[in-house]
Amino acid sequence: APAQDKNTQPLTVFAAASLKESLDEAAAAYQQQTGQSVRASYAASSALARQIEQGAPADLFFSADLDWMDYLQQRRLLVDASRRNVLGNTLVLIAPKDSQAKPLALKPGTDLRPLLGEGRLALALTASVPAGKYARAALEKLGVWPQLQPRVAEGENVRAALMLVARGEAPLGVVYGSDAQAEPKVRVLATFPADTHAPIVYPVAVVKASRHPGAAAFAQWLRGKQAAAIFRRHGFAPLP
Amino acid sequence: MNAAVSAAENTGFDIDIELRRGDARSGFRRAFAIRSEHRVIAVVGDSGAGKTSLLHAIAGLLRPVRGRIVVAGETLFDRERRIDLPAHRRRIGYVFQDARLFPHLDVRANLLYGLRGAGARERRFELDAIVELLGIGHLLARGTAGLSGGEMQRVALGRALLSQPRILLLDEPLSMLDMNRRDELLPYLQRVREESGLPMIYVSHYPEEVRRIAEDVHRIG
Amino acid sequence: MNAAVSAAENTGFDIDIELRRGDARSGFRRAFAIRSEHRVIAVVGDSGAGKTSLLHAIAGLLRPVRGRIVVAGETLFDRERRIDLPAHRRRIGYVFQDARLFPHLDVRANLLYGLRGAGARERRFELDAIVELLGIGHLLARGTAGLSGGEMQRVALGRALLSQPRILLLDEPLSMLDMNRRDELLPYLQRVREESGLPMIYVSHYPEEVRRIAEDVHRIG
Amino acid sequence: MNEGFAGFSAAELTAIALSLKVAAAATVCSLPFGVAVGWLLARTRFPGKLLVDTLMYLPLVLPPVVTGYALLLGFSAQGPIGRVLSEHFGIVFAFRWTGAALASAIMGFPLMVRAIRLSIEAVDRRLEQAAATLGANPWRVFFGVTLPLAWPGLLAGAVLCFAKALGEFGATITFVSNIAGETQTLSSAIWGLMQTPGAESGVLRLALVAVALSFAAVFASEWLVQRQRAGTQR
Amino acid sequence: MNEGFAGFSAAELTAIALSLKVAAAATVCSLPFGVAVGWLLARTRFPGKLLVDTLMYLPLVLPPVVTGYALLLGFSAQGPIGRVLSEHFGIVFAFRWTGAALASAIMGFPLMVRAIRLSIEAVDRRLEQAAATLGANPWRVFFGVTLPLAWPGLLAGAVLCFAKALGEFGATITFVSNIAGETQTLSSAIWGLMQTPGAESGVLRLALVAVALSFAAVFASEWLVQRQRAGTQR
Ligand SMILES: Nc1ncnc2c1ncn2[C@@H]1O[C@H](COP(=O)(O)OP(=O)(O)OP(=O)(O)O)[C@@H](O)[C@H]1O
Ligand SMILES: Nc1ncnc2c1ncn2[C@@H]1O[C@H](COP(=O)(O)OP(=O)(O)OP(=O)(O)O)[C@@H](O)[C@H]1O
Ligand code: MOO
Ligand SMILES: [Mg+2]
Ligand SMILES: [Mg+2]
Repeated sequence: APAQDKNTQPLTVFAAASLKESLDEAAAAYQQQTGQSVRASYAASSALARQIEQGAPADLFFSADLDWMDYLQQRRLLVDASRRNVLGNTLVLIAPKDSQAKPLALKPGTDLRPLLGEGRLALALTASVPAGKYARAALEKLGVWPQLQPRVAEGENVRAALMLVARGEAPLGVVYGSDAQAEPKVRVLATFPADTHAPIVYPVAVVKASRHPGAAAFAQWLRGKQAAAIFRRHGFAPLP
Repeated sequence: MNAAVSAAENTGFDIDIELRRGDARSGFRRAFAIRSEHRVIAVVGDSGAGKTSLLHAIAGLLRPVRGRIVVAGETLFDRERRIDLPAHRRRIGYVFQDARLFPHLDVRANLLYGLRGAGARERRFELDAIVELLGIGHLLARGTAGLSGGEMQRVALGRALLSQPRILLLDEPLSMLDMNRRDELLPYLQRVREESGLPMIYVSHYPEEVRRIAEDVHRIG
Repeated sequence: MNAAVSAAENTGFDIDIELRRGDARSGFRRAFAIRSEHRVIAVVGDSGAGKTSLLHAIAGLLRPVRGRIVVAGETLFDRERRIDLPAHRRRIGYVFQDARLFPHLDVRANLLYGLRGAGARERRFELDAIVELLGIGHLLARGTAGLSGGEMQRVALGRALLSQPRILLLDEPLSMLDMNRRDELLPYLQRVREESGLPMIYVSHYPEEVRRIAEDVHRIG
Repeated sequence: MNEGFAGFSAAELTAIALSLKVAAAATVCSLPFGVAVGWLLARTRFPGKLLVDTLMYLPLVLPPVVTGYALLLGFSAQGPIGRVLSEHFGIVFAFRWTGAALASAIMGFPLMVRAIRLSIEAVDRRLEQAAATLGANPWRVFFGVTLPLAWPGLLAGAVLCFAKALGEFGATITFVSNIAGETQTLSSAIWGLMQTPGAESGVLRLALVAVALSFAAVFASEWLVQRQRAGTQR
Repeated sequence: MNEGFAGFSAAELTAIALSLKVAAAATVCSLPFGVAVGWLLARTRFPGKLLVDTLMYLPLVLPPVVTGYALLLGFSAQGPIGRVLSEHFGIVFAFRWTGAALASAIMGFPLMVRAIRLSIEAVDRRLEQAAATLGANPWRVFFGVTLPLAWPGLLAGAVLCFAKALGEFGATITFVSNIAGETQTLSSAIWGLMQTPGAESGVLRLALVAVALSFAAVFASEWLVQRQRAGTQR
């Protein structure tokens, strides 16, 4: 039957690169459960959104960033009703595993410079990459951005910042909680209070041009209990 | 062939050109006028007189600034009538002063390069005969890199003849050959002259050589 | 200079070598033995006999498979004694059969290339005199690309002389010159021979030329 | 996922095979254009030549994402060029392996053209003249004399393009995304692993594959150059 | 932020100036190495030559992030080479513009070496022999004959390296991050803008700057080649 055919066609998810491990696992679980295979294309959210705008064969867009999801929605390229915030995340201050630094509480005015010493604070590009934008907002809210700005090293993405800390090149870094959990060579010193930055949200939506009958179902499943367990294991905070 | 045939004369040379090389101020500029009823002529002149430049112009490798070139009744170049036959259609066998063998081909392929272009029409020179005459049989499978000066000159001569030309231009073709080889080749060139009926221009510094081959000697410069 | 001086003979040539070019099966292989008391000798031989190869070996550009090369009492090469002076220390003025001018330098810089290396010791040849003699004054500022065959040969000769050599190797140095120029240069080479006292090897196909310049003629091949 | 082979997962093997296909197609298809442009730049003068020369360097000068974005705008199903190509010739680049090949070819083009141009410029024009007097028309001169003498540059250009195609990632992922089995090349896969903490050993493993492939390409080109050289020095 | 100039913000002007500095330093400093390696590959035989040849292509074959990561492992403050260099010679690459120059030089090296090698291979050895008989020792032969004759390849290699340095981003940002005024080059700035919705016009503006810079480089090199050529064809 044609329906069967459609089912054996893989679902294509365009997903932010930082979702790779967790989404690969979730996709495998979904296929085992439903028989529907899922293939993903991981890249920067910006690249994926632009590709969808140009007619990419994506059934779902799973973004690390609200801006690019909005970008597509404004252009009427998404099935509005299918858009859901699936995951949340935390923003954490990390240090190399063998660092002497002690856990601390981040309060307005907390001076991180003594901990930095001569070194630099690693984070993602603060002007453009989501993780960097959140980090800058949080540090600004705490009133320490002006003093830290000359001392930051901005990575291509949040994983580059993570790597700098893991390698001991930077004594401190600001990354997502999920990244910190995935990298055994770093330690979390503090979690930024939720009110220091806009909520960190990973939205998903069905692409309007998709003709795959299983797209909405998978979007729904991603918000289900089984998926939530997988994402939680990778350090994300599944949203209710 | 879209060359106009001048009815007036069907043998000999009617060359009246002005050549320029390099820039206007310090470059080389000279007029040449060669008019001859004879089919085989020699061009002599001091080093730097322009002998090679003249042959280049006849072969279509150097465009005269004015004038015309008529060989055996065929107009190869005429500035005023806007005739300028491209080099590859002039069917000229040119033995260059610097042999100009193809370094990526072996000797046999060098010899055959022009033959392939010539097609089967009027085949006057055959590979075996030329190879035999020039004494280059043992070189056929060799590359050109290790050839001695005289060997290169002989291969260049063979290559030019095998392209089945209608006109032969020889720029000191025997200068690197020893007396024996020279004494062997001159009679052959004489025979080519007789039997082929081709127009020939022969450049050489040796009066004796020139006298043996040419019917008419033109001094330039 | 770490060349050993052979006490036995302080002028003339003592060459006994075997040369190989190309591969063992089809390549060129020949032994040369030239022993002469004379300071200026000619080497003649058919095209491909190995004249150029011999000069290359003396200049240090081709390593003999065995034997030795002693010129004017200086051992340039001796396989058994493991002497092999590198080319740039042999101080040999070599006029190549193919002129080998430097295309990135103008004529003047070509002429001066060897002079700079030679330093001020025993300057025998001066730029002005050489330029005058070879008639290349008008070419000094020119590049080498447009030079005629004879002009190239003259510049190459001048360049070799100006490097203030202790030995002169001339491979058909006049082959592209007209009779007038040749008649002018031969006496000069004779004068160089007399006044400089340099050992010279002269390769040419012209018996007359050879007779006028060399004291001793060696035929090879 | 299926079983893999020699320690590589099925997805990795697919990426390797895809990379080979993409690199080979990019090299082979751009070679004629590289030769043509190389010849034009080496042997002709025309107004705007300097501009063409500069534009050719663009893929080198701009960050790859920009080149990829430009390709996306031009060659996607909606793009002006992409639409014409797909409607009239049935050629589709968007989100296909062919698009990855196009991106690689464009990124490698400056390298290829530079090598070819250098070699053509080094060919002695006097030999081309000699060929003309032997009756060879300009085409025969080009294919019989110029091109064979520029052979080392041709091979160097091909190897540079092939190597670049293996390593190209930024333009490719921006243009055709990173879809497993379709547009996920070796480089994209390596990049993906670089995004994963603790996957360094996987990166190393795949990087070694890339090295092995490029070794094969370098080896083949050196062999081809040697062979021609040996042929002419007998 | 201060006032900008000609429509560029102060930060952008800083990035442009930095890019020029980085590209110039990368080109100038790698040229001697490029010439040396080009000569070795063109003119000598040694065991393992094929391997060296292949390894040279590595920065081309691997995704730039991998090269950047390798540089980080080797040349960072903690890296084995970086530590020695900073302790004994006071040379620091980590998080400095010098690191950006190093990354660019490494990325451009294969392109530079290929061009130089091709040109050196094309030099007629008979001219080198002639120079030797005129008393020139091997050094004088190399600098007086070989190198001037390989001039077009040298310039082509330099331009390729310069252009690549302008466009290089992946290895640079991985190795030395993106620090405004220190390591934020034009390419990083462009890349950053690409990540922002609606910043396309900014991308275009900065891309035009990159094009203008490369135009200047291409123009200068063509001029230098022409000048030498004119000098030899008088
Ligand atoms: N580009 C140029 N600029 C100035 N002079 C040039 C240029 N090209 C050639 N010439 C000069 O033109 C003259 C004629 O050269 P050509 O090669 O025709 O002489 P030739 O008679 O064949 O001499 P030869 O017998 O020595 O071979 C020479 O003096 C040469 O230097
Ligand atoms: N690589 C090679 N393989 C085989 N034969 C070679 C090789 N290189 C040179 N030869 C041969 O060595 C011989 C000697 O060459 P050489 O140039 O010394 O001759 P020559 O006496 O100077 O001749 P000519 O008077 O024609 O210049 C020639 O027959 C040449 O073909
Ligand atoms: O996953 Mo991101 O786009 O590096 O914040
Ligand atoms: Mg001449
Ligand atoms: Mg010889």
